[in-house]
Amino acid sequence: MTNEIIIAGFGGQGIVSSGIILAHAGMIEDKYVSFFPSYGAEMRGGTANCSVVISSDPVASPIVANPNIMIVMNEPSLARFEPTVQPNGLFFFNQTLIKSKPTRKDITIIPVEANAIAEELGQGRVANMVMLGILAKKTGLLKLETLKKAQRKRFTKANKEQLELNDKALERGYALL
Amino acid sequence: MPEVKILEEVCKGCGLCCDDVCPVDILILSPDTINSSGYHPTVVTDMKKCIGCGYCYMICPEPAIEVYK
Amino acid sequence: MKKIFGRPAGLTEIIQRYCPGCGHGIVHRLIAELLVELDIRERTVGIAPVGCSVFADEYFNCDMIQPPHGRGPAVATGIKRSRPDCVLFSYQGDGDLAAIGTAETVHAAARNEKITVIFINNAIYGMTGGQLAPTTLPGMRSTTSVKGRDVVKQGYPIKVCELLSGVDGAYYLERCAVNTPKNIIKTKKALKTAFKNQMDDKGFSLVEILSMCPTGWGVTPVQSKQWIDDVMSKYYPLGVYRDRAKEEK
Amino acid sequence: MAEKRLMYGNHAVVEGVIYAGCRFFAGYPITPQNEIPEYMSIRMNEEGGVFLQTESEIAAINMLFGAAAAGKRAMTSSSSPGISLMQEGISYIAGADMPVLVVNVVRGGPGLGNIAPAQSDYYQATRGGGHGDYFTITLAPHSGQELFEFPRLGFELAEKYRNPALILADGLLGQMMEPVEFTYEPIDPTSLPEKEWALSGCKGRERRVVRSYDLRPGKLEDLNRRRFEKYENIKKNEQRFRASRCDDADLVVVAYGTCARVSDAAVRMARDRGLKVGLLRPISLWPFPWDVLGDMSKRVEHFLVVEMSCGQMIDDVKLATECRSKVQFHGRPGGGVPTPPEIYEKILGVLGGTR
Repeated sequence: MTNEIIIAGFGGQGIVSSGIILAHAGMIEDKYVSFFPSYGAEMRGGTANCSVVISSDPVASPIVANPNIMIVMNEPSLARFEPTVQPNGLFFFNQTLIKSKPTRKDITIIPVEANAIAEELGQGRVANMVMLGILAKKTGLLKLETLKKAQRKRFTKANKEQLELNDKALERGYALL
Repeated sequence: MPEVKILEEVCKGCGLCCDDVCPVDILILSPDTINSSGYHPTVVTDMKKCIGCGYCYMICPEPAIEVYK
Repeated sequence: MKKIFGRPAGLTEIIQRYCPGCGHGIVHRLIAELLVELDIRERTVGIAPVGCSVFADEYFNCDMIQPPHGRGPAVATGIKRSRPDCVLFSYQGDGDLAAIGTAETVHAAARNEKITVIFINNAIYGMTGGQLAPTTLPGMRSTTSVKGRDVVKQGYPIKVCELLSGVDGAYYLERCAVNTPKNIIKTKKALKTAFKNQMDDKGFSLVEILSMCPTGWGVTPVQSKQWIDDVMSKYYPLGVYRDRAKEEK
Repeated sequence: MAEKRLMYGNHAVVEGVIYAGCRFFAGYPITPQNEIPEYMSIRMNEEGGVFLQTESEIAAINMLFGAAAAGKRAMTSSSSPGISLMQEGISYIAGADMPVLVVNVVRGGPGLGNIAPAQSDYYQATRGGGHGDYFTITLAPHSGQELFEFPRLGFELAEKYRNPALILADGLLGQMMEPVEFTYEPIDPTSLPEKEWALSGCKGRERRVVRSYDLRPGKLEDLNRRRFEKYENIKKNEQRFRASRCDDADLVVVAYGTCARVSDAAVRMARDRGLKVGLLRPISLWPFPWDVLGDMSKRVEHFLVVEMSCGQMIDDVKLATECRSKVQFHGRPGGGVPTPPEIYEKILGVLGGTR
């Protein structure tokens, strides 16, 4: 089974971090994983996206064109990435910041009040953690505990309070379903 | 008494040492000797005048000049 | 009788293939003398250039390397950074240093790379047959400027010491000549300073040497020596252009 | 178990270089390999090595020439346009028989091209690249793991044969993150033996000269012939490849680097549907694994070459198979990366046409 994931949003929303945490969590669970950032000229436009592959087989290409799991964090990314999702794919979107509605009928739409929940927890930028939490629950792909470990591998310089807040955000996302 | 020795086979006959370099003016390009490379090497006209200043050695690009004291 | 002047042990026994009256031989000998006098021959690595002195790797009695044209300072950097105890000299002509290798020269100076650069300026391309050099004087004839260097079409010469004076990293810059015994004595002193600076771990030292190329200039050796006094050193004034050791005092 | 880290390919190269005992890097920034000099500057500082950000790729490769001549392991990295600038130096280094390691994280070309992954520098890498008769040992990693391991292999081969070695990666391999296992202990640079040809000052020995020229009549011819004897040895000893599912194959896909990993997925798709398809992945691009392909061509009817270019390695496949098999091509130039279904379709096309 190969899961091909794209995470898209603004620079600053923790897009790259989310991708690396997912890949890291996959690695901890002994799966084949890859992470691929959008880079160069594309990065300068303010939008960011990255591809993550988590698979039971060696990863062929780390570049995902048609994800079966999509996380969309902002409005521009909705229009850009909705058409790319595989039929029957999962489409997580950040309802707090995105006013339009996805229109596809052949995919599973999962609206998440990611930023609203993050604000409730006291920090808007943990919205990405909320997303990873719900993704883990919905897909069963990764354990919540593994994500908690993985985020510590990513944020090696963060203080204890921040790491615990991240955990909380993961838990809140996980508990949404 | 200082003495200048010209290594005839090494000398390319450029004449840099002969011009106004020698303060006692005892070096000339030999009009009648010719070395195996076809150059007229420098010769000493009057060794007794040599003061051993080494200017000839200094300007010789090869170096084809030795100075003894 | 004791030999007081003669071929120094810093030179190999090979007879040099330069034209009669060429200044390269004089500079080679000065370097070779210093290798012995400063007792550095056994820890020196010399960089031969491309050009007439391409065979310098046969003439100097020390380890030598032959880099691509103009890249001497880069190769010297690689060796010096790998073996800081070695003494590096990069011997370069005007095409090598001031045309194709301008960037390598300027940046080695900017990094204050602890190497000694010996720059032979004879205002002409010798080995390739007398073409225009970056240092060819305005109006001076070469095989690619047969009517004389036209500065409108061919630009102006590059004054290397003046150029590098604008580079803060350069530690020591001096322009000398080898056309008279007096100038040769000064050149040797400058070269000695340049080597000493390196031995004392001070920094980038470059000695520019106005040198005769009678063949390339189309004159006799004796005329070539005079021309440096009369013409060349007027355009390229001799003297110290940077001496941080003195400035720091 | 060896330590496993999730790493960028470009960072894996850096660790590989450090683990190989190299303490000399010179280079100039160019996308998509900037993470190499960035991370290298940190690591060399930690390890007490030399890191030089140079004025140009030309200067960088010549600093390597100097460092290698001084007997030290030295490496640089760049991407396609920068590698073009280095070709002068690589030619001199090959001509002086010096070992250096050059990493090319290939991007789309020609010219400024783009910064997307490509394999269009294959000719340049495997045909010498600069002027004169010479070759560079060329290794093609296909994963972060190999990006970590190949610097050591590259240095070992470069020193064994006194020849420049090249690692030909691409923007995808450099930019992706994958788990990398640190499979061996780092080499202590001071444990590496002194080279008997290194320039270090002639104390207590004859002076040494490193040069690439010889103007004496006939001597350069002799020198080049001797170098080609060395190349024959390399060809005999160092052909590296991985063959999978080739034993009963009707069709063998030939692909290296990124294309190999993508092709591997396509081959798995084909096998799942009962098609007899295998994959040959050249690891050394020079020497190319001519021998195994030559043998295979005696029983395999079809080869499908997949490259991120308009077709360069296909020439070597054709040379190796000597017209015994049909050689077809699928390529994506200018930054395109093929997908497994795309290659699978091509496989169907090739096999379908023969049924």
